[in-house]
Amino acid sequence: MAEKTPTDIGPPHYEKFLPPVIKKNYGKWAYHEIPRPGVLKHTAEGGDVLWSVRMSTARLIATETVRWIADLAEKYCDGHVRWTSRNNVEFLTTEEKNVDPLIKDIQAGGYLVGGTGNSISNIVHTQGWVHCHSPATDASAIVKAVLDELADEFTSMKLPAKMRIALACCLNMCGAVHCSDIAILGIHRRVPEINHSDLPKVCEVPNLAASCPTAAIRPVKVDGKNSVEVLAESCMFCGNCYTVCPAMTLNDPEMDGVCIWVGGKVSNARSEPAFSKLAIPYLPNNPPRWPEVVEAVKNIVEVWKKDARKYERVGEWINRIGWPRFFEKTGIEFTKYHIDDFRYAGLSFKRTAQQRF
Amino acid sequence: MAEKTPTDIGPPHYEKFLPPVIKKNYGKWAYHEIPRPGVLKHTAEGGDVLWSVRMSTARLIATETVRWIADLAEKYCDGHVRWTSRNNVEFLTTEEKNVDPLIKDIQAGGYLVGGTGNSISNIVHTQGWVHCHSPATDASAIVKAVLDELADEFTSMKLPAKMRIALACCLNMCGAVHCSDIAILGIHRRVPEINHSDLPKVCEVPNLAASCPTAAIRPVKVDGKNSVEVLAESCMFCGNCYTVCPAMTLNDPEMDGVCIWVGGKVSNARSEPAFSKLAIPYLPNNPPRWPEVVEAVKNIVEVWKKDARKYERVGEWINRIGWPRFFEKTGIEFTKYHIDDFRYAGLSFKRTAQQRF
Amino acid sequence: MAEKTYETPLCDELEKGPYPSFVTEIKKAAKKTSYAKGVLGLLELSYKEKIGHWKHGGIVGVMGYGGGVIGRYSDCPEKFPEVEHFHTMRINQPAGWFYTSEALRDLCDIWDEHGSGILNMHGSTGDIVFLGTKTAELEPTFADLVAKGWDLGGSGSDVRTPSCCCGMARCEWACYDTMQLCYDLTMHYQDELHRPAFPYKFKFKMAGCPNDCVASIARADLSIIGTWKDDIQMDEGAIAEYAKTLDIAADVISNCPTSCMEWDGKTLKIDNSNCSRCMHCINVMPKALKPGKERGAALLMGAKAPIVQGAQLSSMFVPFLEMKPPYEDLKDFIDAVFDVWGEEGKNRERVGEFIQRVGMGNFLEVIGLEPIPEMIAYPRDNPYIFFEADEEEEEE
Amino acid sequence: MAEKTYETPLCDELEKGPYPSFVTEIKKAAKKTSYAKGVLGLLELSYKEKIGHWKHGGIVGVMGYGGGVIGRYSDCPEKFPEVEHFHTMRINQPAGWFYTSEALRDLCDIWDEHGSGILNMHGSTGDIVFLGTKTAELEPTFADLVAKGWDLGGSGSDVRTPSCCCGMARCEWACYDTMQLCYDLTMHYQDELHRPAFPYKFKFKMAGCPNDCVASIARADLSIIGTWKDDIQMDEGAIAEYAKTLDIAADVISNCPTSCMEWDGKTLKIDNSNCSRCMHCINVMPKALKPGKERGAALLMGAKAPIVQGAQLSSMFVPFLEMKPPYEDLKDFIDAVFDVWGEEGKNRERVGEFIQRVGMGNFLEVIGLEPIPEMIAYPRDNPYIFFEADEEEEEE
Ligand code: SRM
Ligand code: SRM
Ligand code: SRM
Ligand code: SRM
Ligand code: SF4
Ligand code: SF4
Ligand code: SF4
Ligand code: SF4
Ligand code: SF4
Ligand code: SF4
Ligand code: SF4
Ligand code: SF4
Repeated sequence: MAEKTPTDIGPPHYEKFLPPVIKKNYGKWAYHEIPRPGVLKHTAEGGDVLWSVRMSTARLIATETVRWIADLAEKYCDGHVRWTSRNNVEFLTTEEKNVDPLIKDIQAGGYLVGGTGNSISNIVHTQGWVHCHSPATDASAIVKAVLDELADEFTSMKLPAKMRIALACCLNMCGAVHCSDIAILGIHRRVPEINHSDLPKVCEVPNLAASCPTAAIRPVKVDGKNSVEVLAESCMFCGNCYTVCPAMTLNDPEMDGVCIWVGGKVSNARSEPAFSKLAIPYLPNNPPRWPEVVEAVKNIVEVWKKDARKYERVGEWINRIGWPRFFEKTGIEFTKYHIDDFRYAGLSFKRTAQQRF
Repeated sequence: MAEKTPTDIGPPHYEKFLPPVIKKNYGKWAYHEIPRPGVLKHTAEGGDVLWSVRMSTARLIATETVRWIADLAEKYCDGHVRWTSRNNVEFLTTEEKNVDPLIKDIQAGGYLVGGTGNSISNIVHTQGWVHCHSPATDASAIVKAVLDELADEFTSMKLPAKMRIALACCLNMCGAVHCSDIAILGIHRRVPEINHSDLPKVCEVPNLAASCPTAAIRPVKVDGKNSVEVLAESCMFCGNCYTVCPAMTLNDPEMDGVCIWVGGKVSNARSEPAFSKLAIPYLPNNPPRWPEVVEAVKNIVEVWKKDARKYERVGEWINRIGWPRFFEKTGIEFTKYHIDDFRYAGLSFKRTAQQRF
Repeated sequence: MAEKTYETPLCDELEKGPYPSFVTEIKKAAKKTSYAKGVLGLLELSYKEKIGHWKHGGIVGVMGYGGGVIGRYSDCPEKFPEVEHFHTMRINQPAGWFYTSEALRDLCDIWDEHGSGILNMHGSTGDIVFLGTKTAELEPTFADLVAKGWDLGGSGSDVRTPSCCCGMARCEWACYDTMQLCYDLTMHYQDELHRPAFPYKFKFKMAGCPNDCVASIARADLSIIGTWKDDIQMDEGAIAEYAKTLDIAADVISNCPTSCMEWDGKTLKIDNSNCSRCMHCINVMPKALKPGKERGAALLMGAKAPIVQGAQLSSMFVPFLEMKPPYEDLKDFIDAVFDVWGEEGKNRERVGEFIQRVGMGNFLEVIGLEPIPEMIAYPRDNPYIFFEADEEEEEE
Repeated sequence: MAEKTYETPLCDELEKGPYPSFVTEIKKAAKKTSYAKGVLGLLELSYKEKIGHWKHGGIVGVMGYGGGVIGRYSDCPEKFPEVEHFHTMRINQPAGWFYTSEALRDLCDIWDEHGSGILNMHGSTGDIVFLGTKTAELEPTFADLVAKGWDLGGSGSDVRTPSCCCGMARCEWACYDTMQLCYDLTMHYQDELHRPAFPYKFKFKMAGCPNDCVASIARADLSIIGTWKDDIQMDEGAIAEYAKTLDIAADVISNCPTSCMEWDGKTLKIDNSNCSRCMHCINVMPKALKPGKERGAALLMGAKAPIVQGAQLSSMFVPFLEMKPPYEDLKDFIDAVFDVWGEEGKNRERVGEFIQRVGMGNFLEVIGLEPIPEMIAYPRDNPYIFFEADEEEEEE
């Protein structure tokens, strides 16, 4: 430790980790098939074949499990394995005969095979109560509870289209939550509690006041010391003040909770990428398994599954049937909170006499 | 004049002015046909027929012409006539045999018959230099020059769809200019000239400063008197300050001019109502016949006429082919001014990888 | 009147060409009135100098009214004394712009006597605009108008002259009686129309169906647009007739925005539960298709021109309301809006801007309307929700 | 290490059910490390109290770097002394997340020795996240990582760890070599990655085609998305094969967003000049259709999460750029952006927000890019144009 560690070496070069079949056929893949859920078969121009077996994980993973994955990779894939952009594991083998035994071993280990094609893949999520300082809800627990309920949709491919669910535990939205078919978002609902004695020590009042997007924070003197006050009716609980200043806490056991968003997407396939829109403004935090949230997500998945046409992502389906029908079919209550009143508000009003009865 | 005139009597009741065939068939019309340009034939459920002959006017009209219209109405329509929402005149008769002679008389008087169906109807416009105090351009002259060029499209029905052109002489946009297939808009391009000696007498500085949407106006003292200054780089020449305060003039012979907008619509038919979008940021004021403006409008009409599908309004056509093609096909130059930088700017950026080559 | 006639070579250029010329109109009037001579001269100067020659505003009017007259003074009265004053008067048009020759002559007589003999038929809001007279003529003109049964329209921060499409008078698609409603509201709100007491102007426009032939959705604070709830009426025989000359698949079906129509070459099917009442198919086949029988209107609110925060289109508030006199529900709605906007609107804040400032949700609460998804194009996509304290309490 | 094991009835509930359980993972780690025991205990408390138990931030790191470590302290160290410190380290993943078993074991060995034995595979930005250790272990962990060829990723106001889809390694649609570019940029911007000197974070993500399997358009300041210029490659035989099992009309043609495809039951025609490169038809018929041969990438910029002014998606800047090492044009573009945003961006202002603040037109001018209509969804609809003085001069 006395010696200075070299810096700026960057990550290992990816080539070191590529299986030979990939090195050989790099950029020369011809097409792929999905012979069964969780299994991709890529065929190269020259005829070489690569089998990928996709396995679920909780993302949060013990070294013991990673070592077990390494073992499986060695057993079936000459040590080659990768992770996907949604935290699934992919075992890579050229041998079709390895596929079945590999799957058996995976399942025996308590993990699932699936997440391909028109399925629900892993729920992309964030740290929650496991690590972060600003969560309005937990991440991993909700993800686990929801996916337990929807595991069948991970291991099969019976949906109209891909279903991408994501969770973020606060409005910072680590992850692409804002463009998901269904997004679960932790949300605070009370005005920051100000620790007037710490505040002058830990933050600068002008910066803090400037951090508020609605100008709800005003400098005041409290007991002769510099501090701030929050205009309650101007606060929409975004938490930006807390990011800037630890003396402004929003966390609250009873007021925090979860909201649900629908209809976003990222791909450019068919329709353009789109933001998710508010479906349910608030559901309570109900650990450890958040039954209200699980129910809400399941309901949306089921209604969509039944009603959507082939290849219709959630947002594309809603665009076809219209938002009034979405609320009708899902039975979700429409409230004034659904109506935008932030920066672009007016643009989301229905500016046409076109309507269905 | 000594006696007080009664007030609040309201307009005459419309029933007094309705022809008998309308009174009889009020709310009982079955269908209409457009047997020829400028002629509507409405058939009632019971079989009664009403012929409407639509005639152009300049909107600005002499009593002499109105009396002539009254004469014609008496000659052919038992004195019944109406104006349309786009300033055309409609002669109303039950007698088919009156139609031809009426049209001949109208044409002999120097007026046109047309404006129905898929044609260019009259250009809705405003006061301009004839009457208003804030125009950046004239209204009536440009309208006359453009319609002279496009008169054939008024008297025939050979366009893909209706074409609604409108003109407003300043950003106040009296009329539905902002939702027109083609809009011609007077625009200022220099910072208000401040009359510091009048200013304190004719306006209140705080109101004036508050009137500026970009906060470009700041209170200052000039020669000890209250006045304002304008931050040149923050001014986008909207003229709101002038509306509030006559001491802030924007009119300028060389800097004022016209911009051209396309693709708006009002009806809910097929697509939803839509705003017009900027096509040409600036064309000079070139009285009395504004050849650059005439050319620009004609070009857009012609390209659209050639390229659009049946029933495709300008905006619907552009939505199908995409804006890059619109600029390509019309040969209009795309500039940084086309890119929105006002309130909703980001939303008009191309937020997708979908694109044509 | 004054003798002087001005040289107007630039104006004269505008007498050429096939479309009716406003210069020709002014010249016709100039045979009778000096105002018209003056304005032509002044216009010539504007064309020469590329700039307007009217001064800013000027408050003039008639006794008892705060609106209806726009004051106007030339900035070069020394050159054109005829138009030193050139005020316009806005005369409330009859609903649907129907006239008799007699009524037109009454108006002409009055204006030839008291003013320039030039009119706008009509102003953009819909009024008959008497274009140009002097202050001293305002009261006499008004007295003569009233004597013949006419009244002034709106200007300033008041209810502006309502206008409407011809509706049931001449159109088979009118889903409610636009002209009757226009007249009714005009009479009902006479006080609000003549005596500006609002934060800013308020415009009503009524269209009988979603074709919106008065452009109400683009330029009325309250746009009342006819529509229907039940199925489109179909006449199968007439459809068969159209099929002979019309490419129903290309021209009708493929233009239906909701793809709710089917055509197999023989039978036309409409999934009315998905029809968005856009009118296209009805427009193309007026003999075969008609709006349904359960008719009424949608109320949309908030359209305006761009100044200051950008233009707005009206947006949906009430998807369907039966439109029967005395229109009590409608008037209750309007009064609720006037109450809150009249009270809390800022100076020069249109109702559409007001709604955006206070938030649509809050606005609905105050006027007592349930929020429904029909009011929005899509729910919010930002997570900045102003949860309310009392509601939160309830939920615990 | 510490002996204490906590009762965790609530956590235990989360071991039930078919999906892999993070609680089970933590318990596995808890067999080896006290950190894992502690975090489980603390989590149990959070489930009981419905609130997090971590304090705000804390600046810790390794020598020579300004990023890569997120400091974290428990707010109840008296109850859970094992996690009084619980910092995470972000380790820059290999491009495309490919590993060998050996590499994985190296990482596990290091983390079992120095930390909690819990990882995130991977963090939302793409890093390998070592989840929880104490300050004193940071330098030793780092030294061991470097010894095995690993380096830290980004955090704070720096270039964040770039990430990419597997691209040419395992996908037939990759229009450029995402992994190579990812590695190249990561190495090229090592200084910017490790030493925060920007107004705020800057993220790169590379997707090989418009399917965008790394969600780059939603969450990268610079989204580099593969595309092609020429015609979609077609294999007629394979199309005929698909036609046997696939309803090409319904599943392919009618989903084409530009309606640029025709299918008569036998021949497939694509009007490539109207194809918007959406990928749908290719996705559905991977054996028959392929992106064209003239391949490259589009550069889109500005995506971010909602704080503060609302979320943004990246928007088009360069419709097409060939993507060949050493990627000079791309780096010139990036450097131009870093220059102006680095200089003029406000504190905590992402590049997308910066562009909106200064105006896209002005921004383009500064970075030296021509404005083109491909950059916009539609031209401005408000008339508030900031005409520039010098340009006006020119026009006279
Ligand atoms: C492995 C992975 C890339 C990686 O480098 O890790 C990947 C791999 C493939 N994607 Fe993807 N996609 C991967 C994340 C994504 C994402 C990003 C995300 O989910 O966050 C998207 C954007 C999702 C969105 O729009 O919200 C994505 C949108 C697509 C699409 C477009 C789907 C659509 O119709 O909207 C396709 C096309 C298709 O599936 O037909 C596609 C197709 C594919 C193909 C078929 C490409 C190929 O030929 O190899 C691969 C197998 C897909 C499958 O699972 O059925 N991939 N794909 C990612 C797997 C994530 C996982 O574990 O579930
Ligand atoms: C007379 C008038 C109403 C009035 O009370 O004055 C009127 C009358 C009719 N309109 Fe209109 N429209 C009239 C202004 C409008 C306007 C408003 C405007 O132009 O400012 C619109 C909205 C335009 C827009 O979207 O920007 C309008 C959009 C329509 C449409 C929808 C067109 C579309 O496809 O978008 C129809 C349907 C059609 O023509 O098939 C329509 C249809 C009709 C019909 C066929 C209705 C009927 O069955 O009687 C009438 C004859 C139309 C014709 O001229 O071909 N009318 N119509 C107005 C004549 C104005 C003129 O002199 O040109
Ligand atoms: C006469 C007329 C134009 C015409 O040639 O037809 C007109 C003329 C003026 N309008 Fe207008 N507006 C006229 C219809 C409109 C319309 C169209 C409509 O009503 O359907 C609009 C757009 C819709 C709207 O209300 O937003 C319109 C939007 C404005 C505005 C912008 C208001 C806003 O909220 O953005 C102003 C500025 C203001 O009020 O200060 C304005 C202001 C003015 C003033 C009073 C100038 C001023 O700044 O004080 C103009 C007097 C001109 C003059 O000297 O004659 N005028 N004005 C129209 C009224 C005639 C009539 O009563 O029939
Ligand atoms: C670890 C990680 C979440 C995870 O569980 O995976 C994470 C965790 C945090 N993020 Fe994040 N962000 C992580 C990916 C993201 C992403 C997704 C991405 O990079 O693709 C986003 C959305 C995209 C974006 O950049 O906009 C994201 C948007 C934010 C923001 C909002 C930034 C904004 O401009 O709106 C903040 C707030 C801030 O920067 O002050 C934030 C702040 C934070 C902080 C540092 C909390 C804070 O306020 O200081 C979190 C530390 C949590 C902890 O204690 O571990 N994090 N953060 C992700 C990084 C892991 C990695 O390196 O691989
Ligand atoms: S979403 Fe918020 S609470 Fe969750 S990890 Fe990111 S910053 Fe922390
Ligand atoms: S939570 Fe957001 S809105 Fe509320 S005071 Fe803090 S910064 Fe302002
Ligand atoms: S558009 Fe402007 S200049 Fe023209 S009449 Fe209206 S307010 Fe006057
Ligand atoms: S013209 Fe508009 S932007 Fe310029 S100073 Fe006046 S109010 Fe402000
Ligand atoms: S708006 Fe409808 S009802 Fe009124 S005239 Fe136009 S088409 Fe007829
Ligand atoms: S009215 Fe419009 S939406 Fe309804 S069936 Fe006809 S075309 Fe389709
Ligand atoms: S983004 Fe395109 S190239 Fe990359 S993995 Fe996905 S489908 Fe393949
Ligand atoms: S890529 Fe998309 S736009 Fe192009 S032909 Fe295929 S489906 Fe149509």
